[in-house]
Amino acid sequence: MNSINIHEGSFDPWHEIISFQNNNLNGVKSYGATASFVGTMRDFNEGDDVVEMVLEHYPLMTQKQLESIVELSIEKWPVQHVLLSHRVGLIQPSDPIVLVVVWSAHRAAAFDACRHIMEELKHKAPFWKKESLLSGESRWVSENTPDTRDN
Amino acid sequence: MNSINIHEGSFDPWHEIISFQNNNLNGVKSYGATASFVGTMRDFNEGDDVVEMVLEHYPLMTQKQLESIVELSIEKWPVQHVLLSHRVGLIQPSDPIVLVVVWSAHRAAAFDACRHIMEELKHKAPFWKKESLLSGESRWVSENTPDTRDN
Amino acid sequence: MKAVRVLYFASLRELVGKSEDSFAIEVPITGESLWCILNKGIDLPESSLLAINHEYADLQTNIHENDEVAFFPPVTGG
Amino acid sequence: MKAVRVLYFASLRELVGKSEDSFAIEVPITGESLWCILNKGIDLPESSLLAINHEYADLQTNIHENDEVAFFPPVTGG
Repeated sequence: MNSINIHEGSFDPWHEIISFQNNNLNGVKSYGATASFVGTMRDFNEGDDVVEMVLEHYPLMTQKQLESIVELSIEKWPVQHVLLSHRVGLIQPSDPIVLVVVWSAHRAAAFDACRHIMEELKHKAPFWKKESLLSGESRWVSENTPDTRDN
Repeated sequence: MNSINIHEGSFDPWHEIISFQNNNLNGVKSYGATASFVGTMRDFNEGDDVVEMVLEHYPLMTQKQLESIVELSIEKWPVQHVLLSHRVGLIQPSDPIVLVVVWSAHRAAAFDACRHIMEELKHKAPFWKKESLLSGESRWVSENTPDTRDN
Repeated sequence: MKAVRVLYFASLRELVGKSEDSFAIEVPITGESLWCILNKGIDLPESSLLAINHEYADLQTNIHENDEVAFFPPVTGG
Repeated sequence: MKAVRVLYFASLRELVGKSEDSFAIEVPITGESLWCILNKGIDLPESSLLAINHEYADLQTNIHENDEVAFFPPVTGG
């Protein structure tokens, strides 16, 4: 059971996990590992104070890319469930931007798949951030950091 | 701000994260990444059906080891906060056993430290599991799986 | 002349001053040629990406009738 | 003769049939010798671990007055 969501307004990642588990994993006793990642907006980036941000995306392609990323990760690791949510629109510091959760029998698959999905999303899903700085300027974030995995 | 907790009864990892954030990270805008891991009791292990489990530990040493694991991970990675909780006592399938959460500015440190803490805990913290099988037998889990990280 | 829909996102949308072109053109045509015809005098920035029907494509890939084409800068989500 | 406290956990606790020994002994003494004296006729299982004052220690490490010593099997938490 996978769930991919785009949120136009603010969302609470922890309540989203609780809802997902209540709706889909109630009484399920087969998963031993849940790895999650939440990306949150900071009030600084590349040395500058950031006051807000607009997250633009390409809806049909976003959906297709995210589905493909999740599908491929399920082929690669013995994953039982994936929950993936991403915020778009006007975002304030401390707002959650992205949530990736993976349920699996064992911890290695959960950790690996969660990080893999996050890196793939960062480098393939068509989202773009435009930051408004404290200085009054605004700028497009030019590039995501390289893949952070060792391999 | 770090928090290390031993729970004698059941605990909800997601509500524990929500409480930690409400109490300690309200209005904090410096973290961009939260990586978490939840270990949950399965109803099977090594090919057998498991009906319940007792988790024994060595309280003073547990506390000392967990503190040391968290301290060393903070020295190794630029981590802002760590929340670590572990269940002891009588445990049923689908009960959460362990929670590790790491807050950091960037995702690499959050992912790396979360997984590192989890592996260190698995191999150093003095906890022992005794499983009761559907067959009526009971047995001590003999050993944790090897470190699952690549390096 | 066949119908092709072209979308622009983020900094490329701002660069060309429009979010969409929708019109008829001789196909097949490469992504690179399509940009040149639609945005005369504006160089496609070097790191730009192309998607055809929501899949990444090379700038030399041919575009066909009814394709949805998108030009955009490196992605920065997550 | 000095006071030493010895704890046993999990399968080792079941093996020796007690969770604790607390008594006076000649120190220093290694963990290995301590086990032999306290549990005559019961071999310490090969993968067993020793902690002295809540830190892992080698079986050859010397134990001193007022130390808290613990014998236990490989840990299986998390």
